[in-house]
Amino acid sequence: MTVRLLAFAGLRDVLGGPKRELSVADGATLADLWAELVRARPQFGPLEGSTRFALNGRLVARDATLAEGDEVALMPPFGGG
Amino acid sequence: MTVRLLAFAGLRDVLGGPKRELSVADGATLADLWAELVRARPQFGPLEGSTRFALNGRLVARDATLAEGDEVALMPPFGGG
Amino acid sequence: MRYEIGAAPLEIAPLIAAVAGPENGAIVTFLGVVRADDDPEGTVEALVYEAYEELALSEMRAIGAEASTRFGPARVAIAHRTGACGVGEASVAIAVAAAHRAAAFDACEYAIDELKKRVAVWKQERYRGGAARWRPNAEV
Amino acid sequence: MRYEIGAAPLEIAPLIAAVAGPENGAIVTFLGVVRADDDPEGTVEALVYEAYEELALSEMRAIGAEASTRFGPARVAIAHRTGACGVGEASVAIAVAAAHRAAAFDACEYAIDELKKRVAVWKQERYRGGAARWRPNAEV
Repeated sequence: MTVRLLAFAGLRDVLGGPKRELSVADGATLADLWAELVRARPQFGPLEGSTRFALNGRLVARDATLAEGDEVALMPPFGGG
Repeated sequence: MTVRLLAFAGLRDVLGGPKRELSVADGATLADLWAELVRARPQFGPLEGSTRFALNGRLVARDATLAEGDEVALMPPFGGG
Repeated sequence: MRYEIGAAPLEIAPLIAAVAGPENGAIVTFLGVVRADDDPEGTVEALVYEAYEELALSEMRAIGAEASTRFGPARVAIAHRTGACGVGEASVAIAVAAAHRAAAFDACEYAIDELKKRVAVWKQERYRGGAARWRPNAEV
Repeated sequence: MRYEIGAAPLEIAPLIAAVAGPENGAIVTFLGVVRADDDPEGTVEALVYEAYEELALSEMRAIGAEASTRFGPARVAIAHRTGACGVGEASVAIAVAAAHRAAAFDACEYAIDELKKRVAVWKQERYRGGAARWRPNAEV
């Protein structure tokens, strides 16, 4: 199945753009998706601890399960204010 | 000698107006002036503990000595803000 | 630094402009607003403020300087209104700018706390129906 | 309650108007302003903010509701800017109204503290000379 990736700030540069589609196995979790990203671009590896995930506009933990068409946001530490 | 009295808020009503001139003995202190006021208007008596004094625009203690033409302000507890 | 007492309605924007500066990353303001209080005496319709201006202004300046020394450096502006303030109108406005936000919050809260204790301003509550009463701040 | 994210310059007056009400005697505001900082990287010329708007707005709403529950009741308005903010421009504005001042100060400080930790906004520092760097908030 396919999910839509959004990446913000520094993670956008690592992803190579603000949006991308990615194919993942049925029943995949965010952790599986992250592993896929690290395989494709090893620069993601050291960013694992600091990255937060949102699924369809809500913050979620990385054991969240994905569904076809989900919007997954990759977010580095916040800098607002 | 003569000093000018100012009275604010509730103390103005007790003084009978916002300003008055008062004669006091040479070398009189604010405490002497207050005693004079209490003699003239006994309603001042119970207000002694809550009244603050300013002399020529500065807060002072009641042992301050008066001079001819001084401006003495009688001030009840503040209510600003 | 800007310290004012007067009958005109208070505006916060000029106070913010007075304290802003390229070294200050945080601006905190306080507005004290007349509430529609239900006292035992009745419903408050307006507060009427009176000041001993000379003394009030010098104490406001002293409070601003203290706030800057204790928590800052900070830039402080304080304005207090005189005359009748209806429900919803501001009676006091304070703006504080500092490099960082903790100092700006602390200095602004200090300024309003001290103003209530030390600045020569009085207020009379006027109630619906015509009664009125001088109302001092609570002792702290 | 009013929560906004956008590229227009921030104004504090509409936020104050959004939270004011006859039951609220105290309004506290916070403005975060771009400072002319001298970093090791150079002199900051502008901060460029980016937001994940949907998530940022829902978290701003959650923070406002928490501030009201913990310290209030209080009314809260928060606006955050996106895009380039030059030195002296505000990047975030918060207004909080409550019955009394202690609650308004506490709720406003809570709102900005939580915003920095939890709201999906990022900033890039742009230095004189053209260098740039994403700058996360300090962990608390």
